[in-house]
Amino acid sequence: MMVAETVLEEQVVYARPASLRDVPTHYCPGCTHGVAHRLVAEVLDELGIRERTIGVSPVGCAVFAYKYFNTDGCEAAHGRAPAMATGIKRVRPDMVVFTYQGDGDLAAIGTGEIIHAATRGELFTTIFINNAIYGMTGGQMAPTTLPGQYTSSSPAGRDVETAGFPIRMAEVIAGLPGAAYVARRSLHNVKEIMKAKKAIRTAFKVQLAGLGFSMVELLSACPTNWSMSPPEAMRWIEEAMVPYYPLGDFKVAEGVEALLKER
Amino acid sequence: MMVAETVLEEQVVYARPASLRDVPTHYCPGCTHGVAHRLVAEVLDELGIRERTIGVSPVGCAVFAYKYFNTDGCEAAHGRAPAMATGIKRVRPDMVVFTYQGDGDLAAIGTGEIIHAATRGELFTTIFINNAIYGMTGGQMAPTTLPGQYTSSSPAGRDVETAGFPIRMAEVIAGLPGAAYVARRSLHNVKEIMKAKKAIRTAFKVQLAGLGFSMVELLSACPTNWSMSPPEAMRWIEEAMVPYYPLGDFKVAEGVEALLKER
Amino acid sequence: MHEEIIFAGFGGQGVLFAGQLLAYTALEEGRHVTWIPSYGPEMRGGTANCTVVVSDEPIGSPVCLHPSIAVVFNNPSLEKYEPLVKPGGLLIVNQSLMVAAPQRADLEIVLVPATEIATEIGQVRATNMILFGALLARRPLVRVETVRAVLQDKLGARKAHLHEINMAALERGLAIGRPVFSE
Amino acid sequence: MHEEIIFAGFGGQGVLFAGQLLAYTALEEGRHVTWIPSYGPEMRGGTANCTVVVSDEPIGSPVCLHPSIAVVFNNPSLEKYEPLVKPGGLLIVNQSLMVAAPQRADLEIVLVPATEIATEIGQVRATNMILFGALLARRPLVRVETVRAVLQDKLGARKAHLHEINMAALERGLAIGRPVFSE
Amino acid sequence: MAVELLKGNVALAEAAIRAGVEAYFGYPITPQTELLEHMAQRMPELGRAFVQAESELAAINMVYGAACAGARAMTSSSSPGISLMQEGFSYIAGSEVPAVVVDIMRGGPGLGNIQPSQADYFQVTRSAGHGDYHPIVLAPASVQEAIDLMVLAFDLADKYRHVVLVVADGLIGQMMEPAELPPMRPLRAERPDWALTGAQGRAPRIITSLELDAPALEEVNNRLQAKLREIREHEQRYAEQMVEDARLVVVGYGTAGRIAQTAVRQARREGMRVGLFRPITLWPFPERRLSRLADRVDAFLVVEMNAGQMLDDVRLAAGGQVPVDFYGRTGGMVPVPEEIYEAISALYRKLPDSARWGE
Amino acid sequence: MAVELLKGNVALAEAAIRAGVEAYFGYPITPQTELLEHMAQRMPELGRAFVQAESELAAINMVYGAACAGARAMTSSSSPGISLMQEGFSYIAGSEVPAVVVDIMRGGPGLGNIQPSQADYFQVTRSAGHGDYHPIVLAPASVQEAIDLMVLAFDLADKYRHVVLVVADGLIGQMMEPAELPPMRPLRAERPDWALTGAQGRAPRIITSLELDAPALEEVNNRLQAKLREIREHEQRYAEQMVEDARLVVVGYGTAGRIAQTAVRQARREGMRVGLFRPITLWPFPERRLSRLADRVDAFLVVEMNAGQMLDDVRLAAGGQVPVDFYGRTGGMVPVPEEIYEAISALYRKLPDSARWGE
Amino acid sequence: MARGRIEINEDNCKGCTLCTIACPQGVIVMATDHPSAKGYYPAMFVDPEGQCTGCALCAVACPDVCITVYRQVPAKTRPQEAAV
Amino acid sequence: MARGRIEINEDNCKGCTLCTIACPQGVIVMATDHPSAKGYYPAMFVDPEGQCTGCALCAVACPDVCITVYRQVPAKTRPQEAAV
Ligand SMILES: Cc1ncc(C[n+]2csc(CCOP(=O)(O)OP(=O)(O)O)c2C)c(N)n1
Ligand SMILES: Cc1ncc(C[n+]2csc(CCOP(=O)(O)OP(=O)(O)O)c2C)c(N)n1
Ligand code: SF4
Ligand code: SF4
Ligand code: SF4
Ligand code: SF4
Repeated sequence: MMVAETVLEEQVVYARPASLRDVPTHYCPGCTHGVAHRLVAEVLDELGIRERTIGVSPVGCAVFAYKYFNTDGCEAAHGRAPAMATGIKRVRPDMVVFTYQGDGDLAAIGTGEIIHAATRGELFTTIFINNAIYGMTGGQMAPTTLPGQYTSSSPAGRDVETAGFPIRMAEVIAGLPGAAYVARRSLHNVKEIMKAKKAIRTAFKVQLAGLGFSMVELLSACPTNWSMSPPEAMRWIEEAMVPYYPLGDFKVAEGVEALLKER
Repeated sequence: MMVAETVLEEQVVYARPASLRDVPTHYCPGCTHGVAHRLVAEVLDELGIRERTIGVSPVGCAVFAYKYFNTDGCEAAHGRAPAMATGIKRVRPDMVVFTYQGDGDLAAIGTGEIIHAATRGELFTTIFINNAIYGMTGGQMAPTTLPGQYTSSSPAGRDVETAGFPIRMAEVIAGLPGAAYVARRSLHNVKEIMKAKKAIRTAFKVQLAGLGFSMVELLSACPTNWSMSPPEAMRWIEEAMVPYYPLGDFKVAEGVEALLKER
Repeated sequence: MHEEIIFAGFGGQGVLFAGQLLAYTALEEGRHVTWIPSYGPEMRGGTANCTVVVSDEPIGSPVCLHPSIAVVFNNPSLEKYEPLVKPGGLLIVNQSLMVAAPQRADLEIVLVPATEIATEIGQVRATNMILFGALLARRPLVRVETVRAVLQDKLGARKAHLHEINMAALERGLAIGRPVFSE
Repeated sequence: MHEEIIFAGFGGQGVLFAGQLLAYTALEEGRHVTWIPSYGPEMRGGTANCTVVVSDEPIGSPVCLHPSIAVVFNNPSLEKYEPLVKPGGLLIVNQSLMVAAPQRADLEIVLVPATEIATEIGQVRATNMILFGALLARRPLVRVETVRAVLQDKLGARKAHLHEINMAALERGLAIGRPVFSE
Repeated sequence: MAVELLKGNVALAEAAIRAGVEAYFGYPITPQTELLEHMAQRMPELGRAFVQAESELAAINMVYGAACAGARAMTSSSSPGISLMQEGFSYIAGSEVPAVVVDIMRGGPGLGNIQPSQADYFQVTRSAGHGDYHPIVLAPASVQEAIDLMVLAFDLADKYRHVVLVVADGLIGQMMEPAELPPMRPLRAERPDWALTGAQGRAPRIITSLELDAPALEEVNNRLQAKLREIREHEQRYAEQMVEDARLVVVGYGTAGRIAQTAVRQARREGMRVGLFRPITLWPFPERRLSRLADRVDAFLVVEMNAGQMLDDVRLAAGGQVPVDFYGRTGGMVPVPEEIYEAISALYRKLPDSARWGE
Repeated sequence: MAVELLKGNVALAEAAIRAGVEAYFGYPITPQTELLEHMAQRMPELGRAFVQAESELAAINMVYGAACAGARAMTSSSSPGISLMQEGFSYIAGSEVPAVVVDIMRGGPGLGNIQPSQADYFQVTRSAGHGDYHPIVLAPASVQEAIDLMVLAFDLADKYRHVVLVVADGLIGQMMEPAELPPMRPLRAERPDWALTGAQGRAPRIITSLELDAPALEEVNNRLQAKLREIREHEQRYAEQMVEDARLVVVGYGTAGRIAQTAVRQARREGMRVGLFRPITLWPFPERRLSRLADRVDAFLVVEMNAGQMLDDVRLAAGGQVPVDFYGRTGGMVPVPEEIYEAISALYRKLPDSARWGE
Repeated sequence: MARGRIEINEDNCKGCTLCTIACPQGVIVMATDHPSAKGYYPAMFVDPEGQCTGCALCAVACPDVCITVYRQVPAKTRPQEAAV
Repeated sequence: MARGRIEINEDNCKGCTLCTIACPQGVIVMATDHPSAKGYYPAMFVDPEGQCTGCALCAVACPDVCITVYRQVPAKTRPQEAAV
């Protein structure tokens, strides 16, 4: 024997979070819905709230989110997840409630519901997937589709003269008094994914602390409907989406600051 | 004959505008819906557009606006006036189209429609009557009802814990890229009424110039449902509403500046 | 007994309350009763009226085309309801706001200067009680004593001070309504 | 003639196009025809299939439980459709992605190493044409000449360069499909 | 509890409270607003949930959410608002969660007016929204019955995990009538075993109306249809008067049925053998009893405050055996007993000389 | 024009364009999305209005607006989206403006799935939304018929100033079939004389569905009912095959009717005297012809892709004269000819030995 | 200062009193005796001393457009529009 | 530097390639021969030289949670949580 030798042991440093069921998803290759799911699940695990969480799935590609999260869950009508979540949370304030919604769901048909849930300061959390397109129905223009972007319902590129400019929901919601925490993050690379997770954690903590409505908008890839490979899609988020949809915290209400500093 | 004597002649200096029909309205005593109507009518007269204007009435106390304006008009479903106006304007871009909506109509059930009409930059004008209450249905809480305000559906005063804080629509709409001109004015005294008229005129000019969506929010009295005399109601606007709903221009897009300077 | 009574006037004249008072009292006396307001979006400044049916039998229709009694608080209501009252029915008119006297010969008609009297006794809002009194004088649908008790109950502690003046108004109406004086 | 043909495989394998090509060609030859895809929210990475009915008569149902012909592009489709083909029907299998050989004795079965051949001729996307060729070899539903013309038309000027390689693939399929070689 | 003079809308609200409603979500609309207003007052007092929603769409989806969480939840509205809830009803029915909805119908179509009407019959009984189902629909004809049916509505909703509508019109909503409220029930202590309560120590529960696979969705539908058959079997309710020897039976529900009663009594006084059949459940329609009556009466007269909707159900129940005549008023017009009496006697005069089953 | 292989959804869109639609407003939903997408491409090319609305609610109200301005306007959707349009339909009907709506039905209730279904029958035929009216409802069974009925829809809408729905299902929407498009019509040059065009040199025009006064609203309803009677009189459409000597007539519309045709032919081959009756207008239901058939057939078999909705209409038309049997699939299941054939032969075996009117 | 005068349409007036507040000259008062046909006590122009300047502020304030305003202007001069 | 290793669930892998980009060591490559049962060409861990550090970046990037990461840590030491 010579110098002291460290005995090494193999340990799992990354595995599927308990809040995510061990089933394959129906998402397309490279679709970052999967990343968003995982981040939410990790946060539920870390906050130890899986067993008192109720998730509300949208109508959109994430329609089966309830099958993937290892929590109680239900399926809202298109755009109405915030209303459904309101109903749940009002009768079960002890539960943790979240909606998971796409941009057609939240920013088009469900505009009224999300705005009024935020205005009332409903104590649930919304994970908002902005992929600049209607994924599930096959790639039509969303309210978030970028100017000039080709989609199956803007075949000549989004014409801002007739279809208007894309809407920045995080900023709109941040302007409402009932919103306590509103952030935008992106899922296009590992660094941003980690930041996104932190924001999601903050959002759930805001709910747990009863501070008000919380929402994290996540820029997300839809390689299929963007007709891109997954790596191209990630680059497009970075180069085309982020400039229009700046990342950051748009509302940090009183009391949230302290949560942001934790960990 | 002594010094030169000016021969005086009596002339009408104020009379009902031609764009307002000569019929009594159904509004309550002191209700400033009447003032708002008159201002719109005066602007239509002054811009000479009465004969190419189509008005869209809301569901609310102003439901009969189409009977009062001396223009073509129609009646929208509750909250859907912006969608109806979109339909009209898209097929008749040569017409001047306006919606006239209350705060239940525009800021509650019709949130999605107004936000997306503004987002698309629809070329019509919205006159938004914020009277902090649902008038027609007998005085329930509106999204704009002030904190603590007593209404028939907030009998203990609006509780911001459960009902949230009132929404400031002018600010929300101003944040949308398609909105070219967004202002808030009040109708509580003669001076403010005159300013309101100027804003309404600007809004219609913005439409005529094709610059984008335009909206004027008007703080308006509902003496009946506020259980106040008309003069008390005017004071309440000044003392309670204006502090929460600041008056001013919230969006003056490129090209609108010049219109503001005219006359 | 089965009477269909319409109370009609301006909003703010206590029209609906007069009808409710009758309904509450009739219920107290064990009658079948329904009360129904006309309702419209124009609740203020517009017309207000209600129909009360008092009967010894379960009530089928709570509305009717031809009431057996009409109590009209103002001139538009007079114009509207005079033609509708059943032949042989009763018409109580607030004479103070009447423009032209009612014409029908097949009705029992009582003219009551109610607004004047109410102003005189210092409570213009008691117009309704005066007219109600006149009605009871002609058709003793309920007993005055029951009205007194019910009114006390409905006014509650907070408005107890209004009880006497209202009963006084009722008495004035009763006095005027009594056939000997007005026919 | 009345045939119900199912084309089935992964999304991206040209399954739907193969069916459309048959449909367009049959129409060109004056047949009655319907083409209908299975459609689902999972259009990518999921399964894709379509049913083509070619007939001398007006077509009632464009769908069927038991097709007379199935062209399966991958193993899951083989597993799904082998049991469904009508007795005496035809089953064309992409042998390259097959896991276990089909078992039914009452079917005419053609195994075509389509993906391999396609890779070999340098156009993996022409797998569908090879399988289509094998189908035509066994069931001359349409004439190859008409396919050639229709394909040219559908590819248009922009994709004209793909015409020859696709036709070459079709020929390979025809060759393999010819009974003498595979039975 | 004592008999009080109660307004229909208020009685409905208070009855719901006593039946144990935990959450009310609603949006103002005449002529049901007093219901919402009563809830606005009482629910917070009792520490229960009241939310004035931003729209009827939001309201029904809040109800849906609260119901998924196992709470007794309800909303109320009037015709145009009910139209906006159709998608929500369909989701609730497809998910099999209990929900209670009050519809105080008004004149239509479109904005129409706020006067009493029964023109929502089709939209509530046929399948409120898309998909194959019928809500349970209860139609009171008096304030007392409104109270009783409101309580029943919650029980049926829970029992069948289904949407139950209580439909009335502005007349019943606005009318005051003597009635007795039930005692206050304690709130349900336990959540039902299908409810979302957080997956503590158990497998997650899911509530959804989505089933992409057609055979699986057909299974769902088969289950739903079986449930509907069961409801049809067990829950047909009606009231009838003087039908035993009647040659002519007037069929009317809610307000129309109530007003018809006056006319029927009058006809009896005139010696006509007329009876009244008043469906209390509009779905399931009390077809069994009505078919039996069809075996022996000479005619039906359907009276509705619409252009003839329940008429179809009466014709279906009568099965072509007897003539079915119709008298209706629309646009918020409430028929008066006199005109129904006229319709009765006109039809009665046309009946064959001898009664169907002999005198 | 030549026969082309056309996808149902695309054919509907292009047919509408050729019929002169000036404005399309819609929201994506499977299985009708190709219709919207075709419009997104073509309408701007032609300088016509295309707006992807923020919701189905907005879409139908945009149609309402454009229609008020005198334009031929339309939207399209699928079942849940159609539920959301109910209030809008009611306003349009109440205001008497023309509008055309395509419903490519899918499996329900709730979110259900996107497979072919006919479960919207009730919600479209009975009164789409509150109030007393029926939209005109057209149901094509092939791509060619979809084209033809799309053109007819605009003409009927204009003629009657009424809502017209073209209803099909995902199968017809997604299927490609040979069909011929009509020539392009020029856009209407003049606005109709009731349209909102700015009150230039004339009194203002108003389009509204509001009528607070009940007698006046009843007048509106009477006018509407008279119009509906006229439509019922003149617009009943159907197709039939081999009914002349039929003892059993299968009744099915759209896809179900088309598939039934294969089964009926099979039954004929087996020597059964079976015919097919395919309603083309679902409202007005072709009751006149069906009642006449009821006089001489021994039974009807209704086939639907739902749990039995048109069934009511067939029973009403049959008037209790003949048994009406039902075969249905739900949840997006499309019946195959074999199973309909089974249902036919099972019922046929049960027919009385001799035909109703002798052999 | 130019002299003025107003006419009030008593049938349309709802007695809200806003014109009386808006009038700088205090020449509008509310009727107290007989209500109008609609039951309101209308505003009345009472200007025995001719104090009305025709400033039109009352008209601007009136929600029911009941007030027509007249002003004495030099003949042949086009009247200015009201400063509204 | 600690040595690591990953396992890829090939059945769930959809071949998106994002892990190959995320991996700083370049030890993940895409299969090119036989597709998976779902028709995808999955990622494979190919690390003959033991370069994997167990940094877990691949796992963070993977949208399909296919990757389990193992790291050699001193025995008896509690493993650190991944820096996620
Ligand atoms: C009422 C209604 N309208 C439309 C649809 C069809 N639909 C399903 S998903 C979807 C939009 C999906 O887009 P998004 O919300 O952006 O989510 P993504 O699929 O992109 O994740 C739509 C319009 C529906 N199911 N219900
Ligand atoms: C779909 C629908 N919901 C509700 C109503 C009832 N309703 C009529 S007016 C009104 C709100 C009026 O309030 P607001 O828009 O603030 O206008 P105001 O009357 O105060 O001028 C409501 C809820 C309706 N007619 N339609
Ligand atoms: S369509 Fe787009 S959003 Fe939907 S699963 Fe595929 S990549 Fe993801
Ligand atoms: S209720 Fe209010 S808003 Fe409506 S007319 Fe009266 S005062 Fe005006
Ligand atoms: S402001 Fe107009 S409505 Fe009010 S009191 Fe004066 S004149 Fe009458
Ligand atoms: S990131 Fe995941 S799904 Fe994508 S290739 Fe790697 S292991 Fe497969």
